[in-house]
Parts: sequence; C-alpha cells; structure tokens
Amino acid sequence: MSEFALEVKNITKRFPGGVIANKDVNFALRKGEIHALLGENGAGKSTLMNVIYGLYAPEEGEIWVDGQKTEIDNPNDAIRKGIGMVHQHFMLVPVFTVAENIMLGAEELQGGRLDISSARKKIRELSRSYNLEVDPRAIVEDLPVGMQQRVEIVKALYRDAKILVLDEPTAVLTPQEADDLFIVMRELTERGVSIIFITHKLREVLAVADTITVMRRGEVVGTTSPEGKSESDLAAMMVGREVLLRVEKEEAHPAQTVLEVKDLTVHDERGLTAVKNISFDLKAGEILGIAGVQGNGQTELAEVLTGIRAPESGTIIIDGQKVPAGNPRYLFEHGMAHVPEDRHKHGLVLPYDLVENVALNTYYKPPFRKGLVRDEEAMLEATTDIIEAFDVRTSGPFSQASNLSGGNQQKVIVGRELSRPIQFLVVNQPTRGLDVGSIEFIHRRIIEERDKGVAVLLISAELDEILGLADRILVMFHGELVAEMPVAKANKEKLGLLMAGSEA
Amino acid sequence: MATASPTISQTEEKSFLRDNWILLSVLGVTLILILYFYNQNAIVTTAVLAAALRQSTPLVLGAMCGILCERSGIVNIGIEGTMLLSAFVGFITSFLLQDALGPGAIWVGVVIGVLSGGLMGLLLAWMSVTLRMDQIIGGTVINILAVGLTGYFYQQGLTAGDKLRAIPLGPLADIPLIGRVFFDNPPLTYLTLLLIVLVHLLIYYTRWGLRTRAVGEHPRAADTVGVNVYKIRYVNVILGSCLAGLAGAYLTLEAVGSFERLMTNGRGFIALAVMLFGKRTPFGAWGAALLFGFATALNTQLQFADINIPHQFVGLLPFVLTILVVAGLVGRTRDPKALGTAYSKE
Amino acid sequence: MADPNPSDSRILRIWDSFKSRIPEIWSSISVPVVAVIISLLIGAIILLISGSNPLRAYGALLEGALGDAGGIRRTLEKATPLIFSGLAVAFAFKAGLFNIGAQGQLIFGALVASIVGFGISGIPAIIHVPLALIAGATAGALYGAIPGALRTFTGAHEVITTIMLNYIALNITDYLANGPLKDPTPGNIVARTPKIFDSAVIPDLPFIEWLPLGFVVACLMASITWWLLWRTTLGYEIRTVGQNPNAARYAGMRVAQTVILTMVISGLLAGLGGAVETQGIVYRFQPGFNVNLGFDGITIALLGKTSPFGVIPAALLVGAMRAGASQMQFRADVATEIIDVIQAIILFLVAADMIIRWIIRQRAAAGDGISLSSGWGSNS
Amino acid sequence: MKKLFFSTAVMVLAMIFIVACGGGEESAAEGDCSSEEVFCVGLVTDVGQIDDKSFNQSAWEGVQAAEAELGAQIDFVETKDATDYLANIDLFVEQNYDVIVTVGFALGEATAEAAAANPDIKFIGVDQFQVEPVGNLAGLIFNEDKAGYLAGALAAMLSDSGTIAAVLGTDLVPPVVAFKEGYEAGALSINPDINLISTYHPGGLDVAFTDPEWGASTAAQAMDQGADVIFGAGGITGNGALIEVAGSEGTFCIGVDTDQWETVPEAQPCLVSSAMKLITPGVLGLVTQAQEGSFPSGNFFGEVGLADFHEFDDQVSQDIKDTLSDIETGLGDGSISTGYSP
Repeated sequence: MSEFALEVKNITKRFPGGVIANKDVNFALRKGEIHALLGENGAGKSTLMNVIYGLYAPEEGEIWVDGQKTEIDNPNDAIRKGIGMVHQHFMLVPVFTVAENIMLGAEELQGGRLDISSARKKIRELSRSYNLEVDPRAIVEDLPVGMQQRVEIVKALYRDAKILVLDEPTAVLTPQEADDLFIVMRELTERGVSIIFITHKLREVLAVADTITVMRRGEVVGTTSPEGKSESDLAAMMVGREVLLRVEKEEAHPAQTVLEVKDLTVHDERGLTAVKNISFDLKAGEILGIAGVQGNGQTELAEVLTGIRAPESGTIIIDGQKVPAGNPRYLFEHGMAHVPEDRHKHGLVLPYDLVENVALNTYYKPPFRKGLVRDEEAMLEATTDIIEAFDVRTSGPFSQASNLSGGNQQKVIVGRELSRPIQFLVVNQPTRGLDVGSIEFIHRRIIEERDKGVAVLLISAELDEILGLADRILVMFHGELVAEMPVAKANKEKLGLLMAGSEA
Repeated sequence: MATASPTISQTEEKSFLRDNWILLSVLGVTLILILYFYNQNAIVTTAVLAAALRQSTPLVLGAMCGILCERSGIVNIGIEGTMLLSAFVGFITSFLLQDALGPGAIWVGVVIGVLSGGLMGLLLAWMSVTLRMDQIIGGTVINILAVGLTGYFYQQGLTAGDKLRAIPLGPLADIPLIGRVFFDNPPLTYLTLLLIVLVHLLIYYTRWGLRTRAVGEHPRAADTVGVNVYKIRYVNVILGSCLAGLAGAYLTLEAVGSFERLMTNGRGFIALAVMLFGKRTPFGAWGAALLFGFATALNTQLQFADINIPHQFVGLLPFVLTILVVAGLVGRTRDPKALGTAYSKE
Repeated sequence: MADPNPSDSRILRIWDSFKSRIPEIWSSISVPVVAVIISLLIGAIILLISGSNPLRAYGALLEGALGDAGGIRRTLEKATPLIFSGLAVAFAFKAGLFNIGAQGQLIFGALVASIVGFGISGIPAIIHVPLALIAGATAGALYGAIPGALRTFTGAHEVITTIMLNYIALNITDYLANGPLKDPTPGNIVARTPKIFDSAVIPDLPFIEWLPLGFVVACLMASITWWLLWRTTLGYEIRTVGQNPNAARYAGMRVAQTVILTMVISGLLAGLGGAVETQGIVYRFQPGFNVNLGFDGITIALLGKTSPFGVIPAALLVGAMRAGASQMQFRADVATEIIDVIQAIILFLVAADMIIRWIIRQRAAAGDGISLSSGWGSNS
Repeated sequence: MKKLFFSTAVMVLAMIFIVACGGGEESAAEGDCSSEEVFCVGLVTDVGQIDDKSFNQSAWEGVQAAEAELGAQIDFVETKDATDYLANIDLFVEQNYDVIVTVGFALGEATAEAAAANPDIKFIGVDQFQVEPVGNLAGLIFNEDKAGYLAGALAAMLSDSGTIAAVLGTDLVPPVVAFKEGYEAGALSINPDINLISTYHPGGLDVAFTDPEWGASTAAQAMDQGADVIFGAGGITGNGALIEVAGSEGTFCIGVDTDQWETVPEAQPCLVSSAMKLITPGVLGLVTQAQEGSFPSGNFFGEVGLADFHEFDDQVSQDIKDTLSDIETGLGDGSISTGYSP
C-alpha cells in the first residue's frame, strides 16, 4: 500500500499546432487529503486532469495509482482505477433523469433490461450516507446548478470513486454554497476519498486545501502547504510576478441618468421567467455592478438591455426615450456598447478575419459603408488601429479570429466596442477565462471609460471583480434584484449571503 | 427555473399521456372513423387500410433507420440511396442464386440486401464520424452513388422466380377488418411490425438505447463515463442502414418481385418526414407511416370511386402534411442536441 | 502601423490581403482537380471490370462534349442551367441554408417564363425576352420565400420543407401542363404548354455560334452573386448569418429577414435558370424536361466549393460529361450511368477533402469546411 | 498513401492501355452508311433505357429484326436528358443513316424538325401523331383505345365478381389515357352494370412508370375490393400490378403493349392476355418499306389487338373468343366505336 493515492510523473502533453499544455509535470496526491491544483486560466490544470482521466493521451510520462504504474487510455480505465471527475461544465445529459445520468456507463441490468429501480435504490442509499440529497427521478435540466453538481459527485461515488477530481467546482456557486461544498469534501476525505481540487480562487485554496500545487504555463512551479501562506504569496506563484489584487481607481462622479429600467420581466428559451419585474437606473460616470451566481437571470438581463432578446414586459428608457424591444441597432445608434458574455457565441464570427470582425456592428454605415458596398479600406484601417491601441497579439489584420488566444479575442471585442463614441457600456463576464495580464488590461480600460463619463453596467459572477470595479452594486437572485448598496458598504460575505437568497 | 423546487418527473405513463394527448385524441378519432366507415362499406374500408399498411412498410423501416441514426446524433439523408442500393443488391443476389437454391434464394437475397444496407451505413458512419464530413453532404454522396451504381450495373430481363407472398396467420386472419389488415401479410411485413416493437425496446429499455440517446444529446458526457461515442454512432448508423436495407429488400423481393432503376421514388425522403412526424419514436413513426400510406391508398380509392378531383391535388396531401408537421403545427419535435455535429475527443 | 504614405500602404495592404489568401486559392483549385482525376481513374476501373475500354469511352465523351462547335455549344447549354442551380444552392449555403428546393423553384421559373412567353404577343424581343426572364425569376423567388419564411417563423428545417415543396411543385406544374395550360394546338395530345413566341426566345449572339447567350447571362449572374456576397453590406449580413447567427443577432442584423431574403435570392437564381432553359432550349414548359437540374445544383455547388466563381468550372465539367454522355454510349457502348458514378465519387472526394489533402500533403485552410447539418431545427 | 495512390494510378493507366490496344479493332467492321450498299437504321430512345421492357425496347426489337431480315446495320442512342433529342438524332444524321427511328411522343417536335432539315433520310416516329405530314416522316401510331376495348370486353366476360380494375401509369401520357378509356368502354359494352375501378399513378412523369411497388399495392387494394380481372397499363408500374396479381389465385391479369407472357414471365400465373400495340412489327414494316422505297408519309397506324391466351386458352370459352372476334371486326370496320377521342 502506498501513501499516495495518485502520482503523476513527468507528464508532457502537446496539442496539434505545437502548443505544450503540460510540460514535465509531477504531482502526488496523498490518501485522504484535499490537494488543491492552483493556476491561472490556461495554466494546464484541466489538461492534466483530462490526462489523468484518460480523455487525453500524453506524449510522455507515467501515472501511478495506489503505488502501481497504470495505463489510463480512456475514462473506463480511470473509472476502473477508482478515479471520478466532476467537470467544470457538467457532463450531464439535460433531458435525462438523475438516475439515468448516474447509471449511464455503469448500467444495472436485469435480464438485458435496464434496471432503473435498483439504480434509484443505490442512489438513495448513497445520498443518505454521504448527506448528498438528490432525487433520482428529477430531470436534470430542471435542477439548479448546485444540485446538478451534487448529481455529478454522486455519479462518481456510484462508481466507487476513491479519487475525486473537482474541476473549478465553485465557479457556479455562491461563497456560502462553496462553503457547503467544502463540508461535503471534508466528509468525503474522512471516508477515505482523496480529492484533487482545481481552482484559481486563492481564498478557497487557503480555506480547504491540505496541500497546494501551483501550475503556470503548463509547468508545476511548486508544491506547498497552506500554513503561513497568504493570498498574495500564492498569487505571485501563480502569475510569476507581484499582482495587484485590487484595481486602482479614483472616486466616481456619477452624473445624469443614462439608462432607466422599469418593471422588466424576461423569459428564457424555455419560456420560464428569468428576470422578474426589476427596476434600476444607471448614471453616466459610474460602474454599476450586478452580482449574482450564474444562472440567476443576468444573461437574460444583459441580452434584453442590449437588444438581443425582447422582454416580456417592462420598459427600458435611454435619454428619456423608450427603447424598442429587441433592436440592437437602435441601441448602438444611441451610444450602447456591448462586450458579451460568450465571445464565441455572440462577440465574434470565428471564421472571419479580424477586419470583418471589427466591422461587425457598424458595417452598415459610414465609414465602413460606401453606397451599396463596404469600404474595405476603412475597415482595414480601423482594424490596424485597434490592433495597435489594444495590444492585440496577432499575425495581422487578416488572420482568422479563431487563431487568436482568448485574451486577444476579448481585446478585439473590447477594442471594437470602445473605439466608437459611446455613452453606456454593458460588459458581461468580461474577464472569464483570461490570463491575469489581459484581465488587468481590460479592467483598466473599463475604468478609463467610466472616467470619460460613460455609464458602465458590469455583470460578473466573480465577486472580486465586482468589488474591485463597481461603484454601486446590485445583487440578483432568482431573477430579482434583492439588494442595492454602494461598494463601500459591500463585502464578500454580505454579497455571498445575498446571492444565496438569504436576507442580509 | 426561478422557483426553488425542481420539477419532479412523472412516471412514464403519465408523461406519455401529457406529452401525447394530441396524438392520443387523433388516434381515438381515427378509430371511431374507421369503425364508422367499416360499418358503411366493410370491403372498401378493409382494402384501404390493408393498402395503407402495405405502403407504410418501407416508410416505417426507413424512418426507423433515421431514428437509430439521429438518436445517436447522425443525420442520415442517404436513406433513399441506401434503400435503392439494397433493393438492387438483394434482387440481384436472389436472381443469381435462384437456380442453385430455389425459393430459398429470396431469403438469401433479403439477408444480403440488409447487409448491403449496413455497408452503406458503414460508409456514412466513416464519412460523418471518422472523417467528420458534413453529414448532409455524406448522405447526398450516398444518394448519388446509389443511383449511379444501380443504374450502371442494372441488366435487362432479370426476373426473380417469385416474390415473398402473404402467409395468413391461421384463424387470426379470419377476424373481420383486423385479420385482413394485420394477419394476412407477407413475411417481411410481419418482421417489420416485430421490428417496430424491438427498436422501441432497444431505445428505451436497454443499455444500448440509453447510451445511444446520451450520445445523441451530449456525446462528451457519455465519453466521460466511458461510453465509446464512435462505436455507438458507427453501430447505430450501420444497424439503422440495415433497416433501410430491409426496406430495399422489401421493395424488390416482397412488394414487387423485380428491380427497376430509381424504383424507391423518394420513399427514403418521405421516411425522413415520417421520422420527424413520429417524433423519433418507433411507434410514432409507425403511426405517421400509416398516415402517409393511407394518403396514397385514399388517392387510389378516390379515383376508384370516380371522384373528380385532379389526382395531383390529392397526391399533394402527404407533402403538405409533412410541411405542416415540421412547421410545428401538429406538435413540435425536439432534436437531439448533438444532432448533425461530429464528435472529436480533443 | 500608421503609414505616412497612404498609397504605399494601400499597395502593401492589397498584397497582404492577397498573400494571406494564396493557400486558400490554391486549395480551392487543387482539391477539386485532384478529385476529378481520381474519380476518372476509379471510373476507369469500373469500366474495365465491366469489360469496356475506358480510353475509348472517355475519348468519345470528350469528343461529344468538345469535339466541334456543336459539341461545345451543347456543353455550354448544359452548363447554363447547372450554373444557375449551382449558384442558387451555393448562395443559400453562404447563409447556412441547404436549398434542396432549387428543383421546385427552377420548374416554377420555367413554367412562368413559358406562360409569359406564349401568353403575351406583339411586343418586341427586347422587351419580351427580359420580361419573361424576370417573370420566371420572380416565380422562383416567391417559391423560395416559402421555405425561408417557414424556417424563420416556425423553425422548420429547409431540407425537409424544400424536398416536400419539390414534390408539390412537380404535382402542380404537371396538373397545369396537362390541364388549364395544355397546348391547344389541334392534334396535340402531349401534356405541355404552347410554344413561346419567337419574341421571347433568347436570341443567338451574332458571329459566335458556339456561345449561347444564356451561358453569358449565367456567368454574369455568377459575377453579380460574387459581388453581392463579398462586396456589399447585404452579402456581409448573409455570410454573418450563415457563419454565426448569434453574432449576427448581437450585431443588430435582422436574422429572420436575412434568411428569407437569402432564400428569395436563391430561389430567384434557380427560377432564372428555369426561365433561361425555357427561353433558350425548350421553348415551352413540358413535364419531363428540367428533371434533375435543381438537384444537380447541389453537386455543382459542392464541387465549386460554394463559391460563385467555382460554380462555373464545376458546371462546365458536369455539363461536358452530360453533353458527351450520349456520344459515349453511342460510340463506346458504355451505359451513361457511369457518369453518375463518377459524379458521386467526385462529390465524395471534394467533400472529404482531407483525403485528397493527405495525398497531396496540403494543410487545410482554417474554416474551409462546409457545415450545414445541425438538426432539422424544429426546436430552438 | 501517396505512393499507394501513384502506383494505383500507374496500374490503372497500364490496364487501360492494354485493353485499348487489344480492343482497338472492334469498330472496324462497321460499314459506311453513306454508301448505297449499306442500309443503316438508327434508333433514338426517349429518356430511359433501351432495355426498359416497354416501348423503347419494343421499337429496338423492330430495328433488330430489320438487322436480321434486311441485313441492316443498326445502332441506338439512349437519351439521358429531354433537351438532347435533336442532338441525339443528329448523331445518326451526321453518319448519313438511311432510317432513323425515334421513340415516344415527346420526340415528335425534334423528329419533325430533323425530318424537315434532312429530306434524304427517312424518319419513323413511334407514337408521334402527324398533324402536317412531311414526306420523309412516318408517324407510327396506334389506336390503343381499340386494344383497350378488347381487353375491357375480355375482362368483363371473365369476371365473376362483377368488379374489374385497371392500374395505370400517368394521364400525362396520351396512350395510357387511350388504353384506359377503351378498356372502360369495352367492359361496359359487355356488362353495363360492371363495377370499374381504375386509377392513375399520383406522381409525375419521372416516377409514374417506374413505381412497381405502387402498382403492386394498388392491385392488391383493388383485389381486396373484389376485382378479379386487373389490367396493368403503365410500364414498370403496371408490371408491378401484374406480378402482384400472379400471387392471387382465381384472379386474372391483362398486360399491355407487347405480349407480356414473354416480357414479364413472373406474371404468367395470371396473365390471360395483353392489350398489344405491335410496335415491333410496325417498326419493322416501316423500315422494310423504307428500304423498298415505298415509305409512307403521315400517320401510319400500327396493329393493335389482344395477345395469345397461351396457357389460359382452355379457360377462355369459345363464346368469349367469338364475341372478341366480333368486336374486333366491328372495331375494324367502324361499326363499333370506343368513344375515345384524344
């Protein structure tokens, strides 16, 4: 018996196109511990875990489970070795029931038929003994995210996982829900489960981890215990230099009201109410932050405010005029800029080159239009300007958007939106998945816009971002605005409770 | 989603009733109408319904091919070509072997026809799963290829000894109405009725079915729990194409007794519509196929009765109906989430 | 990157733009060419197996297609409707739509052009010819609008609706040609409309007898289509809707209208093809003519890599095979269906271009693939 | 892979050359059609194949008979696309063929045009009614309604149930309509109360004659309603009906165009006779006249009639045979009218 549940030795993983995602990575998980794997986006944490789980085949290196060298070529091998994984994007079939999702791949059979009732029985036993309540008959897409995460954990336990990999499990949770998760994690380790906890959130690492391994640019930069470490120590290890954890900015000088929202109600794709009867206003020269756990109506709110979606009822007023529903062009004409939540879905046309992407929402008028045709000269000029001003790393204006890194793609979008005269800006999760350098750059630009007198609506699930940038904060829960406060009166705990729906 | 309590799923029967009340009421009305017309003119009603069932056989087989493929996430518009090629191969086989094997040659022909369908499925799976070609283009390739190959290798004057003839099922066949319609049919028709039940069981009550549906909805999720997405897709497409192959064999060896160029005449495309109409369920597809079969039989019957509507207009019925169906006027269908997209591990 | 000399930078930029497209241009030429060669080789093997002489067969095919002025004219005549239907399909591809309904749009175009052709008399050709062409194009456009509107307002996938609309078009035109519009000439027993007046017939070009005017019109339409797609804001909207409808919505483009408009233009191109066929070749509407022209558009569009200018050589290739087919059967005793086989193999190789890229060791230009299928769309 | 590709290519090329060199001589035997001694007959099909078991094939058999009996040099061109009619005729014109046979009413215009342009060549247009006769063009046409009339009379006399059926191609094709109208008139002439059920294929020209499954299913639908004689007239679609009827005892079927006892042997168990339009002898006759220099112009009516009863000869009573021959005489001298006018 080895003292290590899992050891990873000298793993190197290259992707087609030459990107080295993991370089000579070593990592050891002690039995019964919570081992945090810390690193920025793109540091190679998820790649490493996908290697361990058999989803990627490494070019070099070995994996040892319980002191024995093993080959893990596919998830089946991993499951057989007692490795379970809870992915950042849940691997659940939305239209299946909880029981169907959990039994998938490990089906109980009775005479060739699926034996769903014995699966349900086993699930109920598991949830009772680990204190993880799930209803096996519920349809997954009807469940809140926290519950879906539990289903994922039960799914791993159903397969007798001894090693549990949790990939960014708190990204979708409130701080309080995260704390609940930590209790569950503790309970699991007490029953002999070893946990790898992947995150980029320093506070959580210090709160729960027994051991911390930090990764940067595909390499392990060090392993340490949390004792005596501060957040900034870890941040420096993670980024490789001193990081300003707080964004520097001046006091805001809010002026006239630019945007007024009255009694807004919005439905989502499935026709369910996503935003319920909310009202607020936004003033020039301020950043209004909307805090909330993902999936509480922020996406739909942003889409309505930017004209992508039509509201069910309620009014939006800009410059004292009622805005027509679902008309982005009207809003663009009235000085709106929008950095969307999902840059691949909304922000960019990936197969287009940068020139065509830069013209995306102003292609229809001068300078990009000359009569019936497009003025390609002007488009090219604008693109080169943005590349220069926003420090976009690319081989040139004609390179395809899909060839850029996430940070550079986001810079192109921000550049496009900020290079025309605007009076209000909607930014939704502006730094999700970006490296620290890009995050800092984008934060600085947002504050610059505020200082120029632009009204900024910032929607973010990252409390640090909200607290760092916003001047005034609204909290959204279940589609409703549950609180409003100036940033000075806000702190993480308070916001966390509000985001979880409890009265503060 | 805003409310805290999650929806609890109903038991299967209850949700079936809730989701399909339109279907069920249509079914009820249909039954009443059938009994009414049977009372009015028993012979004609029986004849029309028997014709509807006959015409529905290749359609429901083709539709079940579509169901198996699409449930696993692969669009198959090559059903038409698969049917045509299998019809040809099945017929040629039975023709070549009829001297050596006698009547058994037809059955060998059926088997080889089915296998040749499977081979076309293999080709489609290779194109769409391994090469990750666009699936609609892959299907188009199969359609064009089948027309070319069967046309080129077709020879004149080939005649099979016979075709598969009706086998009345003893006393069952003597039951009024139902007996003639269901229990006095040739063997592949019985086999088709059996296959409808089998495919239904396969999809909803077996491990394979659960995995197939998971792969069609969320292939990566299936992959992470150790389900081999490629294998599921390959096997489903091949299996499904075997059913299309059976439809082809049905055409040459049971329905007609000879092969002719282009003899599928768009049935593979209609089968796609039937599949959508039936919401990708075997029984739904069967109902839809019966409806299409009924439309054709009705067209014939109207002419029999010398009712003077231009037959082209009556002939429009199934096509207009299909458009109404996909336009959602007769209840919407939900596509499997991953339908039409190739899966790649990395 | 600010350049003090604007004219210099302009040249530089044009060169830059061109340079970045070289691999794209090379791959769009080399893959189909190699595909055609391989397909002909496979066709040769099939011919050998069935005991025919491939050299003789291909020789006769070539002679029939290009052997003399008549052959060339026939090739161009065959290519003409194929260019139109290929353009129709390729254009819809650009907006992410798969217009299998070019067939139905084309035969409606052909029918309506013939109605204008025989129904109006006493006007000079200079008016009558374009009038009938426009009428045919309009009919195709209106018929194309149906699947577009269905897609937009109900989400019904155009593949299914256009297949069904093809059958519907066939039934309706058959009925009309054998009923109300049947040629009343004494002794006529055939289901067909009357012959169009000479004033509606597309005239021949003076001096160049091998070049049908319809072909020139087709090439002109290809250029206009290219210009529309790549130079105008409308084309940009269409392409954006095709590549990423969400981004189009984000950018304030009217996706619904764009989808309908795309189908209208696609139908217009197909309908115009039908009209040109009626006024240039058939001179009336008759069921049984124009049978597969719309479906062939799919092959042509894919073979031409969905580019308007790619459609022309693709149509010429298939047109030449069609024009020489009878000659090949006549002189070399080879069943004409071999052409369908070769065509399917070409299509397969072009679609699965990675096979060819592997053979000629060429890397794919990103975003080169064609992607259409993602469900039937009756949800969302 | 690359190597494999090239070696395959080389092999294929090599094989082509071997075959090409070995088979180079085969065409040398052909004579020159422009010379006086060589009598050349060419045939252009309608869209479809020479072996369609239908009118293309029948006409080709007539031309083949001309080869056997007259020593003609013959060849055919299959039409793949309806716009090629004229071009395909020109293939023979260029080689100075003496007689060109075109098959199907759809080629009527193209044939007339070619005939006008080439007065030295004799044209035979099968199923092509001539409104304005051209000297070197004979339309070989048939009174299908008369054949249908005989078939209808036979059917009515054979029927015990009093219900007879017809499964037909499309009404877009005039001969099919003529067969149907004649069939119905003939049946009614025997039994005015007879229950006649007949139906056209619902599809367009491109499918109506090539949908045997519909034919079979429709025949079954008719039999289920008591029809005990079924007339299948619609190319391959009709053949599907005949084969279906063959599996049902006590039911007769009647074929069309040629004696289908030979062309559809699967139907022999039910095939009592066929309503023939004798294309093959008609073509042979016109070709012979062309060679002899007695080529008629305008419309030339080919023979129609019922085919032999073959093995059903003893099932058809002498009464029936007598009645049929009376009707035939009546149709011939005009005393009986089918009531059909195109």
